[in-house]
Amino acid sequence: MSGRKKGFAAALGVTLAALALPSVAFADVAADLEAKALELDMVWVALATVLVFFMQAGFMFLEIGFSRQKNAGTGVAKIFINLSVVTIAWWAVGYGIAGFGEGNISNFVGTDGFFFHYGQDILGTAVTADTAMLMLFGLAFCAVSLAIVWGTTLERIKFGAYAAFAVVFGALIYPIVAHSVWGGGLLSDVGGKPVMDFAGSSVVHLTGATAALACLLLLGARRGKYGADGKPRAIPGHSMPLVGLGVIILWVGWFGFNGGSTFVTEDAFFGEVMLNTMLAAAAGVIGASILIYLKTKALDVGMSGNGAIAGLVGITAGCGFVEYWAAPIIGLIAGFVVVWGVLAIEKYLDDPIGALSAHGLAGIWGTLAVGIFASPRLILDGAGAGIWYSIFGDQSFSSTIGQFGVQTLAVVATFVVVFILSYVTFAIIKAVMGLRVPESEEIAGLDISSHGMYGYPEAFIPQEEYPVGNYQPMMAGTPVATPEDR
Amino acid sequence: MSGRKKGFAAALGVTLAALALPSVAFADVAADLEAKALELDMVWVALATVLVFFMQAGFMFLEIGFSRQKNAGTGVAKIFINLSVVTIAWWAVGYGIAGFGEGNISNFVGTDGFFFHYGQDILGTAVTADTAMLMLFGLAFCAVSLAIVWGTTLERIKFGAYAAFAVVFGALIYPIVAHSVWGGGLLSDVGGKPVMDFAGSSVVHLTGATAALACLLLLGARRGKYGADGKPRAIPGHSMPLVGLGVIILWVGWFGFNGGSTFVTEDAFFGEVMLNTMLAAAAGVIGASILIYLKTKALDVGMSGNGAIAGLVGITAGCGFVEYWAAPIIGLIAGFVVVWGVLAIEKYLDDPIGALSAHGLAGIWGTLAVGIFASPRLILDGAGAGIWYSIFGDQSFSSTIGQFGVQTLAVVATFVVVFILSYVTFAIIKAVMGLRVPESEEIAGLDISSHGMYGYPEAFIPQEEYPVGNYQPMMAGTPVATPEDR
Amino acid sequence: MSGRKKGFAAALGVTLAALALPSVAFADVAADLEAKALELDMVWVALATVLVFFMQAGFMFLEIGFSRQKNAGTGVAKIFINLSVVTIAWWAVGYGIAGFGEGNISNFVGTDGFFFHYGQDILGTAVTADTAMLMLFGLAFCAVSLAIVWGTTLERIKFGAYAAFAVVFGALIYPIVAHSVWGGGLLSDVGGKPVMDFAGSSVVHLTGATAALACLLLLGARRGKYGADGKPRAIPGHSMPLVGLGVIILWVGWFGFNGGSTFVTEDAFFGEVMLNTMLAAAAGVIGASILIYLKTKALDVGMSGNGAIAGLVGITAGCGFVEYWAAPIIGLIAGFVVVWGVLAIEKYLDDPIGALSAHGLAGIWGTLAVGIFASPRLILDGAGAGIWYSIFGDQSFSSTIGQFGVQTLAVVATFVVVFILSYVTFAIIKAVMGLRVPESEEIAGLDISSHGMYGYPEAFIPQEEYPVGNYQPMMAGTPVATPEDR
Amino acid sequence: MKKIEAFIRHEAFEPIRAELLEKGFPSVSVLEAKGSGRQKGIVEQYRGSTVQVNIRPKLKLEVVVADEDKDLIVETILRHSRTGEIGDGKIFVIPVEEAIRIRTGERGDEVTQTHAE
Amino acid sequence: MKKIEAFIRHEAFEPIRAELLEKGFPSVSVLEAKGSGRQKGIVEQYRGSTVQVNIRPKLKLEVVVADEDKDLIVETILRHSRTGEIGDGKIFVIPVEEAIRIRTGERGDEVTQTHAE
Amino acid sequence: MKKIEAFIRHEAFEPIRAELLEKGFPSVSVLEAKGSGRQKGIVEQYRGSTVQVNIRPKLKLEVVVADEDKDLIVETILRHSRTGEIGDGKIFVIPVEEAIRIRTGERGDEVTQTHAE
Ligand SMILES: Nc1ncnc2c1ncn2[C@@H]1O[C@H](COP(=O)(O)OP(=O)(O)O)[C@@H](O)[C@H]1O
Ligand SMILES: Nc1ncnc2c1ncn2[C@@H]1O[C@H](COP(=O)(O)OP(=O)(O)O)[C@@H](O)[C@H]1O
Ligand SMILES: Nc1ncnc2c1ncn2[C@@H]1O[C@H](COP(=O)(O)OP(=O)(O)O)[C@@H](O)[C@H]1O
Repeated sequence: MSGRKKGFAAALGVTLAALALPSVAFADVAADLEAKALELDMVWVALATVLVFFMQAGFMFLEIGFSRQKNAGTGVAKIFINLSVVTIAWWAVGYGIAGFGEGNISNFVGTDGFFFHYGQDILGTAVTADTAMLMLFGLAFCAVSLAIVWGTTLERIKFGAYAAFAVVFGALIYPIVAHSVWGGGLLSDVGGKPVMDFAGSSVVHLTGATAALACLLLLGARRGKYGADGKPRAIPGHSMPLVGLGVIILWVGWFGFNGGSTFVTEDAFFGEVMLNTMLAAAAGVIGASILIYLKTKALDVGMSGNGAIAGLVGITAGCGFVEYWAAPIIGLIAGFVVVWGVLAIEKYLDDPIGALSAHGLAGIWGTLAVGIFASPRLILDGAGAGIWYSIFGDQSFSSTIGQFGVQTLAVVATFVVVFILSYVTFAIIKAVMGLRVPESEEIAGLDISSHGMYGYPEAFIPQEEYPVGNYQPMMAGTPVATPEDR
Repeated sequence: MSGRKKGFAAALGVTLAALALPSVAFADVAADLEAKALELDMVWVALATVLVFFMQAGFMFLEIGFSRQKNAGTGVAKIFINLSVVTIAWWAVGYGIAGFGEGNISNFVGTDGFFFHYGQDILGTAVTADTAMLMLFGLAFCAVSLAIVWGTTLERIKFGAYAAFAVVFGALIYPIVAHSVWGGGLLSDVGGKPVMDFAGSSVVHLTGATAALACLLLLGARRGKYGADGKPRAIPGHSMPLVGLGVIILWVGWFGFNGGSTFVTEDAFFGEVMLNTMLAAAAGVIGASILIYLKTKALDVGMSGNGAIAGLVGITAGCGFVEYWAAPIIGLIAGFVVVWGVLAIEKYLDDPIGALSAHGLAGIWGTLAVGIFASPRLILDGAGAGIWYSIFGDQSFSSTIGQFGVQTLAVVATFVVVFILSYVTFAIIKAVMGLRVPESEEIAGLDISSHGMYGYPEAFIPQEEYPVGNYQPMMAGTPVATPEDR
Repeated sequence: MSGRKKGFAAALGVTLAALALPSVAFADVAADLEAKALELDMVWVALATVLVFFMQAGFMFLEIGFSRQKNAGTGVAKIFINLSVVTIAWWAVGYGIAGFGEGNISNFVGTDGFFFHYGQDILGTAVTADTAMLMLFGLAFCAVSLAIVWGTTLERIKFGAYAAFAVVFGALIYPIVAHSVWGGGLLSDVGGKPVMDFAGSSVVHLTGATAALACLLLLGARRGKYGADGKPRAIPGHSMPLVGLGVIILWVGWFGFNGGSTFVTEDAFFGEVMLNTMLAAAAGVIGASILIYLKTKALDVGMSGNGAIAGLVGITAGCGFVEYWAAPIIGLIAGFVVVWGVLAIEKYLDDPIGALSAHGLAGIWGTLAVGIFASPRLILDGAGAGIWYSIFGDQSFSSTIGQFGVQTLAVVATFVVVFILSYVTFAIIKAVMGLRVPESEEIAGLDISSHGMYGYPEAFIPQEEYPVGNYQPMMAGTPVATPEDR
Repeated sequence: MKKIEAFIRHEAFEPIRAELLEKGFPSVSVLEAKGSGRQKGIVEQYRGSTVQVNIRPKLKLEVVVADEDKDLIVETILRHSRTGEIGDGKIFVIPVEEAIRIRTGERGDEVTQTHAE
Repeated sequence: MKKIEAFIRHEAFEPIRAELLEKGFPSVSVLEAKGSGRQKGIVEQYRGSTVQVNIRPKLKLEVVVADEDKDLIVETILRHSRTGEIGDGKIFVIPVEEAIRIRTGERGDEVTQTHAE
Repeated sequence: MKKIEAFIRHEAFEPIRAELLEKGFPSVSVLEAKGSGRQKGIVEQYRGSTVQVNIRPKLKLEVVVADEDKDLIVETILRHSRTGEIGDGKIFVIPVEEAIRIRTGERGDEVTQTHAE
């Protein structure tokens, strides 16, 4: 609440006064309209940014819900610290490395824009308020990608690892990938064809899941996950309602994640993106639910939720490139992929929330699906449409298969680069400070061992030990009228 | 994150270049402004859509909070499946039946727009991105209406019924009602007067509650709800905090539900709508809280929340038609209605969350209240103002009472049509696959019986049976310094 | 969903028709643009309003999470009633007292605008829809300030006190403070210099915390908080996940709280505000986490969350006045302040969620920090920049130190006025109806004693007493294949 | 005096309590227990894996009465807790040497249940 | 040896535990129980309907001691758990035939409480 | 008949249950308990203050068997629950006068565990 409103009113006053001078005034109106159009875009991006930041709560509750009670509090602290560290890392270094500006084209990484500040010259353009808005939107994406990393690591990782990796991830790993696709880097022009990843099936989700895999390989499974026979045993998370909260927040947040990736409101194109997003999410739920039911005769709640996420991850690359009919197909297959992936991976790797499948495999599927379904109407300049349009339309196979190849390359390149960087980083963390808590702390739970107190104290501390007994509603309620004592 | 930004920048560049040619340029600027105005409307609708989809989380937690622990997980899966199925049903069929386009006027149902796709010709207009945005907004409303249906059915319904009914509801039942009022159907012109239901007290809420009643009549009460003496006994839901979460999410989402129903930002009229919404919700809480306190000497938490919802449902029809002073009156009475309704209905019907009262009775009240309080300043073309303005203003009684009649007709017609269609649908479901789980599954809880696992596993599975014992914080915390062992 | 869309389409039609008459049309386009610009502002404010109302859920869960299970339900009812009462109070009286209109300048309180209604003449300007939007935004702020008040009072206050104080706070206390800084009142011009409090570190947060202190002094500590030795004992709240939910909702809501305080979208300035907000929140988490870890060797989850809130409160005054580099500094120090404050205050006063520190001390720090860091580029007309710019820049010390004095005065004046008004109000409440529940009710918990039922019934009511036993999954799951019975 | 300890199903408790109250034995205690016996455990599903639960929730009822009332109590418990399905539980009788009412400090047979005072 | 079983109010536990520790009896166990007796149940409100709760939460304290220590334990429990209001609970004494310390395998009176080793 | 009551660590339960089942003693009960003994409590942190927890979670195992099986049960429990660290717990043996299988009403030694029927 400031005095800035005056400035605005004054500006409008000037506009009106200028009406006396048509030609001058006309240029003013056109310029004003341009200014307002930019503001409208930024309002849209601001809305999207808020939604994407809210997704942090989605990851928080997905992870907490899938953990046991003794590890519920650490998930809260993790999100706080992680989001905070990555914010500072992005502001100081990461945004510069990601280098979204025009001038960065063809570079391996961005070279300017560190310690982001107002008026800063980034390759010839001065930072203004709308630059800040876009930079914040980029941070929200980076934070989502980072949040995905920890899905495989629940219930046994050392807390310090969160902060340490967040620095490297926010300053380097994610920015390198983002630059390569969205910042005019190597993947934005592969022999003339750009990788098409509208909102980041590969850039954000596969990146996060790949780092998650690297960490898991160094960390190992939770105690008790595999029986003496080597078979996986279920370690049920403690709260499906919290899982539900997480999934719905992610789902809703994804409207910002995908819709906001239009950056502009031009032609209300975000409407198409959002409808595609919804259709794929719905189909993802349906696909995953059907498959898990067929496999186990039980409609697993968490798998249903994973299906929603897989559908969303799957459509993330294509949400701005495919027609509506393709979205449910992409989502349905993503729903199958996540169930199949969880069941297959579970045999060897302990991924408590299914991040490898929901973000990794579905991210790969989504990136490739663009090469299958991208509509000629919507593709980027220079890109080829999806293979489908060679089969059922008039696109040349050389163009569509070429694009499919580019999409495949994006997947492979992202996986290899992120895996190497992440593995090295986690290996260093492991060597320097250790990656896994001692067995006694794993048994006791991370809450009490890392944070000094349980996330649900009353589930663990006997009521008798509370400063005030909690259990004696002596005067509460109306006494029952029982037969007179004898 | 796409290359579309370039397109936008280019478009603006053209605009500026055109300044040299005033008259051409002028037409361009006017057209650009019109385009931007539409985009602004769509940004507003997009915000509202996101808020209305978020309401699914509101229903999720309202229902889960009012259920027992053993039925907490199924509420999560229910929302996932339900929202997903209705999405596909709406996209394929429902939107077409709802037929909001001009060309559908006077039809019983819409006849075009099935399998919604870009460029599709819907009665002469081609589908563009903004059509998609509005179609998605319509879906969000349909999903809200469907979510209301299940309020009466908790803790005993077969899971399959959710999916089966969602198909019929999303493809037919809701679209028929929506078409009749908002699509230019029969209720949009009753002898020259349109039904006034701004955001759906009747179309959305009464519809949902009526289907809920139909289902309840076929389903029966929960085991143990009525004692041997036929008197209702309380079956307390397991978590008031989750109820609170649900209510607040619904409350906040309602700003999108009502505010977004303006569709356009013209004159910032949504500001009036939102303020009315807030005033009524507040008064609803106050009304319900006072009445339940007077009746039971206890300020029931859930009833307070029901009051908020009733206030919101009550103002939903009138939010764009009444003055601010009327909103708290409508809300207060809605708050009374919901408490009175719950207490009265409870005697005969087992409605665990009070959906019949909060959405049904309050929806009826809200629709009628428009006939009492609609301001001459705000009414639709051809409609009569509220009766109030005949008593204290200059409106003719014939006009206001006529309008009240139309509002009453809307209530009756909606109830009858929806009840018949829903009852038949549920009766078929019951005949084909059964509507209610066996008694043993009801006792065990739907989570374990329908989903294979509890929603809160640690509340049911003994800690000793976990792969790793959860209970031994042996090394955690500092040992107490006790007197030396003797 | 109304017929208003027609109006809009018609308006645009007129615009286009007018193209034939360039000069007339030109004025039309300019006027239309101005109208659309206002609508865009109001869409922005509407988004911000929704976010700020959502913060009520943040306070709800922060408080519930920090309470014991037996007091979990009352936190829900509290938010409902409190928000409702303050809504009516603000509408009827508070908004008028706050008097944001121009005509109120230099008055002690606003004098017009009571029982807010459409067309109402407020000092010469008629109320329109956009006035309603801004009035609603103001209400959301008032409701936040009120929510802060109760942080110190958990687990022992009489429920009636919430409603009683809400009337006075919403009608008088908050409006007086808001008027003085934002309504052209005494603090908006102190010897020519305005207090700079962009979104309310002092106006909203210090005000709430000061009332919280007044209440606490009259209420006393929870039973068992202080041992026989006078030393504080921990009374752990029951759910860190709910605390996490609360903090994240507040964090996200704060983008609306600070960003919306621009009121206009001009130059997308909200982008700067939002980035500052994020940077400070992140630094707040880091500061608080480091300090609590150093002090106790445990990374307290709640303190981490308090750090986020302190960072946010700290930047609230300065978010529109400081450069990006200053935001993390302000946040970091706020993070230190909150930990230090909680540990220091805990020795004497029982503040279960740390409101005195997170909102009070951090609010003071934030208000003063403007006097240190305010950038010459961003300050209000007539204001002095921060002292920093006298040391490292070209600002005169007389100006910057003068401004620091004004900021200090704002803190002192706010504290004194609010403390006196609140203390008197609470003293009257105490005298008339009592402020604290009897000891037996405190032991039994407020849920059962004030609301007739536990917030978590199954944690207190034995399963055997439920109408239907909850514990017998007899047919659920597949029977284990055990060795044949002998 | 005897202590009758019975492991029963949850749903049997209320009828037992009600009948004992009516017959003049208002004083009983009950504890949550889990047990195994002839009744088998169950296998539950979670994300495609399984967890095997070998023990089932039961209630442990404890009633201390004078020697002569023992049979009446046992009979009452038997009547309400027998379903004929496995998992019905067991009753054990244990000797008690002393009983003291805390409120008054009284001792002996009479304090086990509430008698006229 | 005797096992002293006492049904007490929750708030009585800590003082009892503390005094027993001081007197050289650090070893006690406690279980959550619910019971009825002279103390009546309560009726609770929910959405206008009621639920009747007939049993109240209690703690069950169990202490095994040598025969000669029994009276001291009973006395300590009585002192801290008596409020004079109904619902104070009962103490029962039950014979124990054998006691074994798991850690060492030792048996007999001495293992019931921690003695010098 | 004897009732063997053992206060043990949670992790000891499953191996004990499994071995007893194998040896022909499928019938056991278990209750959540908390206790103190030589094992010390812990101090926990919360927002800079502390809370002292003096009792630790334990399981109370209860197995009723014929006199002659007692030693076998005790031995099995000892084998699986001894870690050698303090906090391992205790075993107590208590006389039982009568045992009744609710499902059938049978009485006597044979009902304590499931025998061929
Ligand atoms: N010998 C025993 N010792 C301790 N508890 C027992 C014993 N026998 C039965 N129980 C308890 O009784 C419950 C039911 O016993 P179960 O053997 O299933 O019944 P049934 O008599 O139908 O075979 C078990 O879960 C266990 O808690
Ligand atoms: N004979 C008994 N058998 C088992 N438990 C008992 C018996 N008598 C009392 N109790 C336990 O003691 C608790 C308190 O007993 P109550 O009769 O209310 O106390 P009072 O001695 O004041 O009448 C009961 O809730 C119950 O748990
Ligand atoms: N005399 C006793 N009476 C009741 N419970 C006991 C007794 N002795 C031990 N316990 C139970 O056994 C648990 C472990 O005993 P503890 O003394 O720590 O083992 P240790 O044998 O290693 O000294 C205690 O927490 C308590 O629950």
